[in-house]
Amino acid sequence: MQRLPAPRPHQPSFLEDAMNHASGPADDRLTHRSWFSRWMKRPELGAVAGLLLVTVFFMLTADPVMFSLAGLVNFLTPAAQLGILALGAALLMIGGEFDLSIGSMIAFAGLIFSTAIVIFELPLVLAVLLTLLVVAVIGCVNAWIVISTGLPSFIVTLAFLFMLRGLSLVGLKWATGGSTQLRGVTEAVQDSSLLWLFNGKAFTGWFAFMGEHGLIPRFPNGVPMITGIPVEICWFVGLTALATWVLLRTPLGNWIFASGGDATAAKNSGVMVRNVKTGLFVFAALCAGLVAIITVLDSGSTDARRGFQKEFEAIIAAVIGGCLLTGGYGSAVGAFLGSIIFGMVMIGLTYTRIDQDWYLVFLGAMLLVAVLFNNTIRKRVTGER
Amino acid sequence: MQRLPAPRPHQPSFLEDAMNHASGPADDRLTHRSWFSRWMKRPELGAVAGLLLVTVFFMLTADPVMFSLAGLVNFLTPAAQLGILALGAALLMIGGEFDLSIGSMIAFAGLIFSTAIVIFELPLVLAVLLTLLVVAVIGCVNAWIVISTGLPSFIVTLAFLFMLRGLSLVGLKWATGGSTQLRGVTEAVQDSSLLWLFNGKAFTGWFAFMGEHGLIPRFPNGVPMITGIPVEICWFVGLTALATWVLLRTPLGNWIFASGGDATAAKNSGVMVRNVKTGLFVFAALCAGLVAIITVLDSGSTDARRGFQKEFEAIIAAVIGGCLLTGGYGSAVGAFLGSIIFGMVMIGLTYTRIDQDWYLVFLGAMLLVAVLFNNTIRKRVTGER
Amino acid sequence: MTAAAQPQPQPLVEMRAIEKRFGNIIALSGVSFSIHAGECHCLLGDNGAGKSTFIKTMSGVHKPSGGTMLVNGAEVVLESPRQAMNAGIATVFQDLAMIPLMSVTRNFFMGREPTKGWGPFKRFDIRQANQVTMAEMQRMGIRLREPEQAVGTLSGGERQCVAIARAVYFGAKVLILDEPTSALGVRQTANVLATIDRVRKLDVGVIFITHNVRHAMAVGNRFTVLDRGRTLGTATRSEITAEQLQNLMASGQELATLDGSLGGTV
Amino acid sequence: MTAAAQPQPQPLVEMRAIEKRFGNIIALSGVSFSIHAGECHCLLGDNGAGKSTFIKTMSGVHKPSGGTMLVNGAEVVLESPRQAMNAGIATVFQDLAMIPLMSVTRNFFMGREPTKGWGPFKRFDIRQANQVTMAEMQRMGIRLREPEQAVGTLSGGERQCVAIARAVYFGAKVLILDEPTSALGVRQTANVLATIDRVRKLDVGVIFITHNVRHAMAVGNRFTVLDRGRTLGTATRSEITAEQLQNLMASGQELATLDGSLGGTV
Amino acid sequence: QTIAVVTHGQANDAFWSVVKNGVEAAAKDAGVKVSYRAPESFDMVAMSRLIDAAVNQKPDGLVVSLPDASALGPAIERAVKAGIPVITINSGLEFSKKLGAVLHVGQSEYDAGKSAGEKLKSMGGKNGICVNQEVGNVALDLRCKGFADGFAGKSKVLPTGNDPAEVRAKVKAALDSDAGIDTIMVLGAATSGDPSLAAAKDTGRSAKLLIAAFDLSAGFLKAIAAKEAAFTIDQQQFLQGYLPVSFLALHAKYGVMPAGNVPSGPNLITADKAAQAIDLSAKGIR
Ligand SMILES: Nc1ncnc2c1ncn2[C@@H]1O[C@H](COP(=O)(O)OP(=O)(O)OP(=O)(O)O)[C@@H](O)[C@H]1O
Ligand SMILES: Nc1ncnc2c1ncn2[C@@H]1O[C@H](COP(=O)(O)OP(=O)(O)OP(=O)(O)O)[C@@H](O)[C@H]1O
Ligand SMILES: [Mg+2]
Ligand SMILES: [Mg+2]
Repeated sequence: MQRLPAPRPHQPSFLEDAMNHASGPADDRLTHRSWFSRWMKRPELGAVAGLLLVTVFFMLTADPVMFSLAGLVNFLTPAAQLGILALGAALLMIGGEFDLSIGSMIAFAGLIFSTAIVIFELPLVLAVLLTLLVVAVIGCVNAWIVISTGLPSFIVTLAFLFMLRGLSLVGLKWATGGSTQLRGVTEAVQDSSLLWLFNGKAFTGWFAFMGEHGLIPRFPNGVPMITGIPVEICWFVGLTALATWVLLRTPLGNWIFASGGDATAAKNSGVMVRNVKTGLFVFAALCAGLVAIITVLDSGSTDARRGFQKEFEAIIAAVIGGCLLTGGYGSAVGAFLGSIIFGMVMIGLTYTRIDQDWYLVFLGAMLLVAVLFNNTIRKRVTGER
Repeated sequence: MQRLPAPRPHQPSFLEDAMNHASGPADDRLTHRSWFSRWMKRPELGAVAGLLLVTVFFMLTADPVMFSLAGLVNFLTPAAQLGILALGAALLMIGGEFDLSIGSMIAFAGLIFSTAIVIFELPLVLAVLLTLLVVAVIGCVNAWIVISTGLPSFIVTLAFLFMLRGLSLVGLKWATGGSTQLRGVTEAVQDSSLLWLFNGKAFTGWFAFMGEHGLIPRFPNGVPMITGIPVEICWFVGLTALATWVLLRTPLGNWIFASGGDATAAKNSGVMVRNVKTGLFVFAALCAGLVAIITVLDSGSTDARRGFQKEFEAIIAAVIGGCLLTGGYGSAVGAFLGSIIFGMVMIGLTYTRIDQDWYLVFLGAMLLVAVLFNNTIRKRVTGER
Repeated sequence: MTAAAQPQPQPLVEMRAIEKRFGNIIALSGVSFSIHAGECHCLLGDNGAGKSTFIKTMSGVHKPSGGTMLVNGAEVVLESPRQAMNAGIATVFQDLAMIPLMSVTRNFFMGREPTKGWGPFKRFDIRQANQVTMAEMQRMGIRLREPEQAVGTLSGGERQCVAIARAVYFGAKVLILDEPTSALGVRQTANVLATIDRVRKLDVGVIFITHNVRHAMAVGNRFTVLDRGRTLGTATRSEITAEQLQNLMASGQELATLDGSLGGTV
Repeated sequence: MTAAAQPQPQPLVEMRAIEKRFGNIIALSGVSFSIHAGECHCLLGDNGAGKSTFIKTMSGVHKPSGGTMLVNGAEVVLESPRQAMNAGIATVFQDLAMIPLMSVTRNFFMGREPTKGWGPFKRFDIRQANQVTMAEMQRMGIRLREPEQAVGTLSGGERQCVAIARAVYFGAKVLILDEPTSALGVRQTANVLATIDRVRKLDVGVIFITHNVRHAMAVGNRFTVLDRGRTLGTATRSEITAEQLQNLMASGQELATLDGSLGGTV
Repeated sequence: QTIAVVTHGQANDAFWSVVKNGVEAAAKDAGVKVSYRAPESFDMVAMSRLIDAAVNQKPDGLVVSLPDASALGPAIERAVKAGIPVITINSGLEFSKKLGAVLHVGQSEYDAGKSAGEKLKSMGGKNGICVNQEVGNVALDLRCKGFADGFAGKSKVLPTGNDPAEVRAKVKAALDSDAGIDTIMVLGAATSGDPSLAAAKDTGRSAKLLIAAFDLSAGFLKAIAAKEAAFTIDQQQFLQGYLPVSFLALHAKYGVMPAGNVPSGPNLITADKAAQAIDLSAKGIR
């Protein structure tokens, strides 16, 4: 057994030593850390490994057209619609709450939007504003109930899941006189000036140019396979950038993390948890409203099943992207990547020879493998345990 | 400002006082507390208020036949099937994990059970054992992945949700040669000796006796309206009692609460968190297996959609009954009451004159009101804030 | 001990007959207390006496079940800790109020982030925040490895230092410290006591909760002892000795037999 | 101080050159340590020195990245805290390892519930557990209102007492206490120190982590000082004075200027 | 050659699995490759993306179901523009031509519902319920609407789920609370047919109740044979899978194509025809 004599003031050798260390420029209590492992520590970048794996899988098994420009746009479009929702869900989850009603809210917002346009013949801008206003109010109500009663948001928003879905049905029947499908939106809005914001494709000029110069693949009869980038992809990318910026670079972001990490501690430190959470509920609702507007304009119709189970898929995408269900941890980029993984797996099967009966088995296995893979890689790289 | 002189040893008046208090029999730091408020603090009894409210609502609005013996049995049967699942889900939630795969597991277990009986012509007992064995293994796999990777159980069991659902479809098509429904179970098992455990009604003798003595309402043609208590209700009650006993009166129960409350703290205190969680996953899976067996025997068939979204309903029932999504808090009786509330609301509307289009609106509103009501009552009674 | 500030007529904060019940549990049954500018008022008492509950009513965490609170002579009802902060009351809670998953810097500035830029481009100035955090922690005697380390991975004492440094850094009229030195090392404790002394000289009122009589005697001007939810009384430094204080803190009950070897004060 | 036990040739537990890294953070870089029956070995050091990390490797919470552990001379690798318990090592962690939502009794007996009945009817004997809990807490100087109160609603010191009482109650060959007195009142502290003394006399080896030199000197037989993940050395009680120890604990860096008024020891 | 099939029905739906079986049988018989795709819930937005994905692979023919012409229109038009022959199946007869499809194989859900309603009315039904296991699924809603219009008497929709216990309890509740109900229209024989029959028995009124269903299931067919149920509406969805694939295969090989739409139903199955369908139904062909 090691037993040193008690050190005395005139034996300061190791004390000196310690102090020298303490004042040295690099901390001796850190091993070297590569920028790579530093990066992999970020919640969002865990999902990168999963995305790579899924991409490689489809590269090997799917029709190569999947990764042509047209194929990319094809699977990125649903991924973007899901992704916009997932962003709202992810921010809310980071803030420590759930919103299960966003799926039904798509149907409800779709109802409001289409009736505004088709039945009340409002101009597009007014219809959009009205829709967003309505969903924002619903978001506020959700938030208010959750915050003022202290009930789990799971159960409160679940009630709204049912109620909004039911109201969409009732409303649709009322608006159409008995059907559950309302059509005719496309015709009603076709010459609105702001339509390009929510419908169609962006950068069409550019794509036309590329098409002319043979940079875009064509169908056998010569028609170019894509004519532009669907506007939802632009929204998706823009909102991801915005959410990332807010989370990482603004005080509000700090408050969101704090509210989700420990609401009591955050409140005791002076964070206005109520306002933050209300804002997040409204943001999630607005995302749902935006998706509703985009899909209604895209399909020209709405029905009572729109957005069915989308809340679930949005949460899945956020979790794949590294958000914790318990709150306080996650990222917008993670939700972005998670949505792409999910969208790719969902549409990718079409490009393979796998039988549709195996779709769900395949979806589940892909999810599991992707998540396990990114988890393993991250641990390997960061040395975490 | 009050300023007392510093107390000295010869001025022990208030010290004495304090000590006298300390040795008094009743603690002066407690106000009087009625047994009622004491009871209302129990997580399960919160749901009682919700149940009462829902009952009163239907008493007032629904056809009185709803609360006849036959009506009770009618809505308690689906409630019991849901409830058995909810018990598994509730225990698992108290232990800090989710199992989203239990709904799909019903379909998968149904497939195993029916093929065992119809295709392989195994006797009932063997088929039951085989089914339970298979689901238990799946539960173990779930648990093993969750525990050894540290991934959230939400995402792992979600993968199994998809995979098991997909496998059920593939398996059914294989077993039937192309159909999604496998029939003929009833015919194959009709003279098994243990059938009464999983099918039909219990206490038939007793009900026959009551029927003879006119204690049971009859149909116009003289047949008594019910002939026994469906066996799933007996299982439901029995399992609730068992789960309650385990949770509140055994060391295992303590470990379950501890594992869910804070897995690290529990582990550091010597609780075998791994084993507890594995056991809970297996229990939840076994509950799903039991429900599968009961429903297959009840309907005589299984199909690829069995148990669709039941995992969700089970979690809802558990949460209505006071389980926390974050783990460590909840009760079996709560899940019991939650299932009954859910079952009652689900079936009850049919007994009222309310337009069925409003079904979902009503379901959501009832859930919300029930939960809000029990929350308010509990706070009022216990003085909590 | 320098400058045992003479209490001025108008206390910064005054609490009158504060009561607090949790359900059927009575935590405070009428506690009165005041704090003046430039003094360090020690709040002492046995475990479970109600000290933390009391300062939590003062910092807006709990709403008292009874009693009134006066800030600068005006009656106020605090609705949230943020209101208390705006009224100039900064608190280091016993449980520290930190988010384990967040980095040291983000915890340090939680709720009061420094920004740069303007309008919609106003953003959290992380670089400056990191520098301030490292510097302030160094002042407390803690050399952080990196300001991005999650608070959950800090040692108990390091974490406590973050909480104290945070409260002190933002300045306040009243600084409440609930057992700030409990997990601290020798050097860090000395730093905290020195800090108390320093801010007191800047006319801040400090409320200092501790179980260590020596720490209390080192910096306290007045001493209030709580026992089982009630005050046993308030004394100034000149009126009381360490032994008397120790006796009061133990509610006069017998101390275990090791007493002698501990030299009277624990 | 009675019976400063002579170390026997075979230590109960010996740790050799323990290293521990968390990702790229080095928490321990080669710490050796031993504990004998009947002694109280104090583990001292600055905040963040690695004391808690070290005792966590000893109690099976962390697996060391390097080094070996010997129990009664045989090399062991602990896979879980439960294994450490079975090997006779009981620990009071700095974060107490309690479940806030559970009652005091349930926390007290967590993992080691007393049962009555037999076979499938064996059940948790709650009545007896409640009695034991109330009695043991009373012994620590805490009078609980009721054993069903949730631990999360206890005061900091009350909670700490539950953790200590629990570790002591179940008996062990080695008792590890990580800053057990940090949140305790005067009376409770005296009780804990007396308890350490008592169990030591029962041939239990006690590892006592503290920042209070006076507490360490009051009960310690040997003192090991950690600094930045390394040992500065081990000394017996007779080899060292309180001042020297204090200097070592502060890693020899300068103390703030209040020193004088604190009478040398904090 | 490859032929792509995109429908709106889930793979595990009893009805659509028969369609898929038809598709596969035709592919085997005609010696072509097929890919069958469907979204996992009634989701028009996802379905139009699946059509896009199929079209991207430049198949020799495309078969789509058409429950929402405005949502799927652009995707189908894109296929037509790319020169891919399109056949629509199941619902959407009225929009098929407009979108440029060569022909339609199927039955209008509304018409089928209407003829069922008329038949039940002629059998003496006055007060009916329409058991809908997936409210909001436009195809099912149309069946109910058609039923209501054809039935002309008192009728209401009873929303249920897929769970047999729930369907049974709800149907029983509906029967118990309204003694006047004499007709039950079940939208899916496989999911809610048997539970509805069981519920009718539970109430002790089965003799007086008219029970009819859409689609086939072995259990329900047995009940028809035993006269416990009135009839079921068969739209012979096997044909909706088989015919378009063979048409398109022939078209790709020889350039031939029938000139008009093929109505695959409605086909009323009553007691006399039930027995023969039972075995085929259990195998997923009818
Ligand atoms: N939320 C609560 N619910 C119920 N009882 C509570 C709650 N908070 C505190 N108490 C009780 O109030 C009493 C006072 O607690 P408090 O935390 O104020 O003590 P304290 O003086 O700070 O003790 P310590 O020195 O140990 O920190 C304790 O007995 C505790 O059990
Ligand atoms: N899980 C972890 N991940 C990363 N770093 C850690 C982790 N646990 C501890 N550390 C680091 O290891 C160092 C030692 O921590 P430890 O808790 O052992 O200190 P301590 O000596 O107990 O300090 P205190 O007296 O303040 O409790 C600290 O600097 C801490 O930041
Ligand atoms: Mg306290
Ligand atoms: Mg420590």
